[in-house]
Amino acid sequence: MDISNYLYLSAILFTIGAVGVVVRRNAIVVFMCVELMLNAANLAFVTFSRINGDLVGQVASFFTMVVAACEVVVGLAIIVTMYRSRRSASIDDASLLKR
Amino acid sequence: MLTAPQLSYSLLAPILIVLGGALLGVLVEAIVKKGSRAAIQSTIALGTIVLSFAFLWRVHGQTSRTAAVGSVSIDGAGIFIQGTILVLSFIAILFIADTDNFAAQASAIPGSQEERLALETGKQQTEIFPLTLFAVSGMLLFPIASDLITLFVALEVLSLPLYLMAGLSRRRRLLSQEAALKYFLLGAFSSAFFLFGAAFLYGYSGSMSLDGIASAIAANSANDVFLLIGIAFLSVGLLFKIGAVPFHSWTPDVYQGAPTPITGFMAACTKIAAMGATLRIFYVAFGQAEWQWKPIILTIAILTMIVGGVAAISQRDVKRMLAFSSIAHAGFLLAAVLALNTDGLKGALFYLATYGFTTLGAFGIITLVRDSSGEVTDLNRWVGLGKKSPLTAGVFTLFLLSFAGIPLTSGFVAKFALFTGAYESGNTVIVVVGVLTSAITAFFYLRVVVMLFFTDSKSESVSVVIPSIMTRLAIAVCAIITIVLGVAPSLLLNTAQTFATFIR
Amino acid sequence: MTTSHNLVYLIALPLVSAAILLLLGRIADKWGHLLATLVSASTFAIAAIEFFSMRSRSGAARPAMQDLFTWISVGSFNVHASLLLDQLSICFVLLITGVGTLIHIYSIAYMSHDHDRRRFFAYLNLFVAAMLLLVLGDSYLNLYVGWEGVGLASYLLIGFWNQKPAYAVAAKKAFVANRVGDIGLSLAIMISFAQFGSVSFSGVEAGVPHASKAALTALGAMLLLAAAGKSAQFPLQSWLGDAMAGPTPVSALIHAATMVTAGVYLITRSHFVFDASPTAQTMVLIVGGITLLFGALVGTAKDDIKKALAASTMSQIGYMILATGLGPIGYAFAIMHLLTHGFFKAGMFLGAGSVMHGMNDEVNMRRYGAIGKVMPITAVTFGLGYLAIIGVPPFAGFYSKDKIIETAFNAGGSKGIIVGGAALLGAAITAFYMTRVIVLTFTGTKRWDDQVHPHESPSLMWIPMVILAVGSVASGFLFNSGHALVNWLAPVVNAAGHEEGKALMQPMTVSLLALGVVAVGVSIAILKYRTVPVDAPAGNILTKIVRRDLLQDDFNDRVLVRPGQALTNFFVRMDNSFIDGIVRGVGGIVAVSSTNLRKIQNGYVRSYALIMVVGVLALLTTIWMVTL
Amino acid sequence: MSIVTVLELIPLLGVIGLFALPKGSTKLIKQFSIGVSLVDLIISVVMAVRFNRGVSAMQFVESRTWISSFGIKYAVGIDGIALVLILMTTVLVPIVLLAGWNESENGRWSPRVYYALILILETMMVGVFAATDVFLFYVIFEAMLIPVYFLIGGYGRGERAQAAMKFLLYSLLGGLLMLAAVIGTYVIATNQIGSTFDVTALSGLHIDSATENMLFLGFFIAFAIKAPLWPLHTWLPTAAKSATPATSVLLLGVLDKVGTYGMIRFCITLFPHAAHTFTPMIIVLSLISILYGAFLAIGQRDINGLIAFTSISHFGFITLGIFAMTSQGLTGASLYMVNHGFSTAALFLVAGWMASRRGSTKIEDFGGLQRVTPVMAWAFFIAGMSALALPGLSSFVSEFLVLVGTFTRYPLAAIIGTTGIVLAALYVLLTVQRSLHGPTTPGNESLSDLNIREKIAIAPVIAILVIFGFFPKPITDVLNPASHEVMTHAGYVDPQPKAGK
Repeated sequence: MDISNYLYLSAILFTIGAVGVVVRRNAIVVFMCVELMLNAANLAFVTFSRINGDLVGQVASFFTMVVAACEVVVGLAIIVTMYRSRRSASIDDASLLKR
Repeated sequence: MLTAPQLSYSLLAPILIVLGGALLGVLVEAIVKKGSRAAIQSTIALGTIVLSFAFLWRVHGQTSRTAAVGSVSIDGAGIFIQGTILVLSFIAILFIADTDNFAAQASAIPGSQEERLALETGKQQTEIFPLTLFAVSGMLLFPIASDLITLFVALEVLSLPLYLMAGLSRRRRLLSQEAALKYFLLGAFSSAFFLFGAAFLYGYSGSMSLDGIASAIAANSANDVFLLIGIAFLSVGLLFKIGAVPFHSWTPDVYQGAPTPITGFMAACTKIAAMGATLRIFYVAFGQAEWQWKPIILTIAILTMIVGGVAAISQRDVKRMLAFSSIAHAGFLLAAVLALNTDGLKGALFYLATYGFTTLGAFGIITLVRDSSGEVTDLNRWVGLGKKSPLTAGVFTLFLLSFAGIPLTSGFVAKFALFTGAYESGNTVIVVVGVLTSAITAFFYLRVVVMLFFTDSKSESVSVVIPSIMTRLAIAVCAIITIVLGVAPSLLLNTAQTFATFIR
Repeated sequence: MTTSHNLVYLIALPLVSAAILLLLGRIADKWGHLLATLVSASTFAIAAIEFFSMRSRSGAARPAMQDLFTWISVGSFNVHASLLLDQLSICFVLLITGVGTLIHIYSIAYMSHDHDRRRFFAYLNLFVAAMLLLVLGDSYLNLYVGWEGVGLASYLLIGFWNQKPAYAVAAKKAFVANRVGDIGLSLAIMISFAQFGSVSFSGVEAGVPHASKAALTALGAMLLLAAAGKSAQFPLQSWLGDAMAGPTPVSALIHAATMVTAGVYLITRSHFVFDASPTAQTMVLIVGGITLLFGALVGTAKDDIKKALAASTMSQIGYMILATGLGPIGYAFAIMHLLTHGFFKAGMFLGAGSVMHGMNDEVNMRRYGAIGKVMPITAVTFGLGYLAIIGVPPFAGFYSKDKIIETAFNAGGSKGIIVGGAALLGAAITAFYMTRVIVLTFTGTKRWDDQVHPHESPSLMWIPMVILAVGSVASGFLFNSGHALVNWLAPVVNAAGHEEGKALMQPMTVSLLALGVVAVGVSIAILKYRTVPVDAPAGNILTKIVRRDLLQDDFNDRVLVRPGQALTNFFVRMDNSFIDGIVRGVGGIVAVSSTNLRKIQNGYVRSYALIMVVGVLALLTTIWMVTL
Repeated sequence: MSIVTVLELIPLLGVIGLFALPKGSTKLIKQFSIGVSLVDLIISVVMAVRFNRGVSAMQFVESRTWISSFGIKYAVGIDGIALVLILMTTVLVPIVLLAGWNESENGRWSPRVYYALILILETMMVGVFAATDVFLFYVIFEAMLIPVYFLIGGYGRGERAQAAMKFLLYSLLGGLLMLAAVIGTYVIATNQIGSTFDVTALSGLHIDSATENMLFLGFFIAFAIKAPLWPLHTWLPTAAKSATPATSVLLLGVLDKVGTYGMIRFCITLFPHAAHTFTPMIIVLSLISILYGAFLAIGQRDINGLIAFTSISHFGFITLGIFAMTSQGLTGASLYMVNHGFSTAALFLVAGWMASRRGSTKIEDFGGLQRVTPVMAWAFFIAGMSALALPGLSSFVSEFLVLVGTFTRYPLAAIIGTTGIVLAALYVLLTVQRSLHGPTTPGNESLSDLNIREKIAIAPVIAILVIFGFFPKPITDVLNPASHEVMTHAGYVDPQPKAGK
């Protein structure tokens, strides 16, 4: 199988993630879409690692996972606080700051 | 036999010290009683910064070296930016030390019994200090990181604490939390772009290091499309952080919602760190591919200046106005990216430093203007402040004039230095657009001056609180530096010139 | 050329006196008029000394110079403040100081009831100083200073009673009309400098032979424009009638004897330009001819005694200008007429002032009548002036005016016949309207109200009138005896080589012809004004037009004033709505864009993310396009 | 230290002294400020006496490194043009302080601030004329706006905030365009001769013509806004209507001269070829300004607006003289700057007194003042005569020199410009007629005439107008070498008389 297909897959995943961020309302889902985008990047890293024939890309994906984990911690903290004060996880409700 | 990699700890010491200080802060938060935490935490934070700066000072002569197996480059520009960030963080912590601005217990639901109790007993949580230090450590790493992974990690290290800090305001907590959420979601979104871009650059060059990317571009060996996608996506992450149009939308909301000392910290330090990293990436890695990206950056720079300047005019909230102003300034700073020469870099370094002081000072002043329910950021209620508190209004005016680039303030010299670099490289267009948008920005700064001084105040009164000694000191330092660097810019400009180098 | 050290005092004395009177204010009220009169008299004394001293010299030594200081020196533009007293200027200096002094004396009495008499005398002194500077300056630029100075003095004096709005307007009108003429003088000086590198009379004269015809014609035309402004010549004549708003001594001195003749002086002084440019000379003739008829016609319909005299002045100056257009010999006759006119017209104005003084400032001649009986001295002096102006021998006007008519006829060809005819026709009309003035004022039946008690004026007033009357009687004869004046002026105006040539008419023929038309004019007037209605009859359309000064003000109003006002209003509106409007418009666009940008910032994270995505797409598209 | 620097420092020291004075001593503050400005005046007179007239080079030069990395220096020095403008400044400041004795008391802030602002302004006004470093000039050029901004906005009347804003924005816009040009010039210099802002060094650059034109325009537009040239003038009337008389005098009398001064010192000296290229356009704009300003002045109802528009007309003459590029034109224009400074000062001060007595600035509200307040009326009249350039007053000499200088090169322009003298007569005399003549307007019967302080303030101005009308030589002798230098550098010689002798 042509290795570039992995790249296409990565791009598709990234796009799905990006579209999800734009269309979904639930903060958790939006956040998951972001994670999807990160993983799309990971896939790209690994693919390129394969193409380039070294391990750097794979190492990078480990870093990404760690960082993504940290992001989850911070992100969930924020979302939960938000949910507790508003009883809603819809990001559209958080639109007091405008204009 | 395997040998441990040469990390050059002495060169990394400033970052490590700040990280250490942050960890110490976490410990303090865990062990020390609530009542006495604030004092200890602020002392630790300030001490850490001083210590870090001292170590930075020790290595400032040893430029043009890499550390951590080439993951970071210790060069003139990097050290200059690190130093600037440290000094500005010090001042920012002075503002943050006025813990009255922060939620006593961030986990408590706004308006709940729990919150009231925490406030009444004065049991203030002080996680803000270690968070600040974590962010600072990320900021110190970001501009000297010279491979894509380090860049990404540094970006996250500086961002994650900031997301939290944005949500810690004591008053108007819903807005603050909303700001945190927006900042977080959009920040994570942009990080994803950054990472995706990084992946493609890696794919293009087969290397993670900026140097490697530059070599690949010079050799022009591989698939061009990967490079372009890489540049574009990586730029999105960077441009998001510096607040360039069209990746700026978060700026006004977050600036407005975040606790004001944090807004100041963000506006000054984050912008410097992000700009430093941007400059490094574009100068070191993408320098050879300028024909591909210059038109885009030029367009973005012009858009940023215009949108920032124009949108600021109709703002009614002073923090939002300064947010748009910071967007406009991001546009000016992009001129240095376009310049791609030493003078442009020098200009940018000087600009970042002076802009940082002015910004911190301005947000510092905002923390002082209050009514019974806290800070007042509605510009209409600032009307006539010059009559009530001439000194406060006068100093604020000074900062505004510096933003506007009026001669004899640091902002003017900065703008001059920056545009000179851009002009030298033949980017006349950005200089002309830059000076024209300066006129637009001047309009809204002056509008505030008119409100402060030339309009009679209405009944709803705001008052200026007597600032704590630390806040007073911080504002005074900012004001003095704004004037001194306007009158005698050589003090810093010569340093900037000496340090205006990137190594590959 | 002789060097003199006294010329400066001619100007400095009255100037200092004026300054003292103005600066000291009310303190000087008691003695101000005496100081002013004394100063004026001493200038006359100096002038007399200078005159006799000049007569004692001969040939080229006659003119006297005094170089005071370098006034302006920039690049090659060098102008010295220096004074030149030659045969031409001494005539004027004597006239100005002489008549000036008489009028000072007259004014002491005439203005004795005025609260601001001191200020009046200050202005008079200021005028004398400026007028002397005008005729003594050795360059066009020095002349210009005096030229504007007399304009200023005239403005101040016309508007002396400026609490009356109409008088204030008249003063302004005079100044502005003069300014139009000043454009001419300014440009003439500029042309001189550009052409000859000099603005002094001698410098320009030296350069004339090398200059192009076009340049000389332009220079001449500009000088003529200047002269027309100052001397109330067509088409800038309209201010003179209104200028009668000033106190009567002012009308006598400034608007009859001296200032208004400055144009004649200017042209005579610049004879070398006109001699070298026949086109310019012809223009002078045309202007002079039109004005002499214009003034005379206007004079026939005026009921206001001063305005009638003003119209007459305009007409008489028309004669002088006409004469200057007739070439070398004409200059001398122009000056002769100017001098005799100075006597008789000043005398008549003073007479008119005397009548007004006795008639509670009534100026309408239809309300006079039979004043000769109650004011005999005034009537006699006025009458002598009358005889002089209509040209009855052997009175002064006969000599001067006949010479002009004669020279005009002898100008040659159709030109001679036209200008000669105009001059002759003018003489007839002059005789008509002056007779009308005499008849209406001094003879016939009394038409004034009973509460008015006309009386002869005090001696301070009638003595100057008598002296001027003597001048009206004798001056013409004196000037003409042995061609005294012509020979005196010959070195200045280069008239020496002028040949009598083949004359169209002999002097005797001209005199008889002139006397004939004068007789006709006088007779018509006497017949027509046997009875005088107190209110003017409606009259036919021609009468109405003449009464409206041949529509001069209507013309100016339609052609200049109203379009000017419309233009001003247009500009004011344009400045507000268009130019500033563009500025505001740009501001408005920015403001609207700003509001729209604010709306984009709608608070929804998702739309922010969308903006980012759109941005990324735009970025990719651009990159893609750039790489293509 | 150069005497010029001393001249700049004295008012600054005065400001420090001002804040050391005890509180509540308004009178002392006023006396002290006038004292400081008088000291400055005396020093400037000393400087004038020591000035060597025969020399066209800069004198009293001083040069210190300021911002080394850009080769920026604190460099000052004066030639004849700068000297007379500095003298005008130092003479006018004490006069306006004395004349506007009470102006500081109705402001938003204390009198102390007012006097501090004016003294700071004096420092800058001296500095801006003395600067021989383009960057230094630019810095002061822009920084000057701030004190004026606060003077208009804080102590003015009517719509003062808006007027101050309009003034500042206009000026900033021009200034920023100039900044771009300054940077451009600097970059070219860096490539050719190294980093420098020295005006003499910069004047030797070789710039390709397209760039030179752009740089010229950058400078020129800034100056054309400052010394308002049609159509960039609309800020001036607004500012003049709102500013206090003293501020107006300094604004129109001195600050706006920086524009015309800059045209000579920078536009023509640095970019002679571009100046040549744009001369026709500039001459047309000047002529429009002359006539347009005069027409607008005629149509004004507000006395300050009137003075502002007359100034626009006069600035047209100055620009015309400068770009005629003849000795007479240049010297005349420089002299015009000085004379306009004094005659505008007289007009604004007297108009200010009239307005403060009457409580209105509408011309129609005056009327018949000649009878009520003769001295004030006379002062206004003489100032008006100066505005219409009556011979015998100093403004005549300059106006005539400008016209004659223009005529030798551009006759048509001079002819059109000359028609302006009729319009000048109209706008002055109409105003005189409406405000001084006629019956006394009800409400004006009991207005008081000038008091002794006001007489002392206005007397020197009028004396200067008269004295230099008859003896302009001291000034022209100082200006001539400088004008000659400018012309020579720009490659012009005076046209020769057409009809040789």
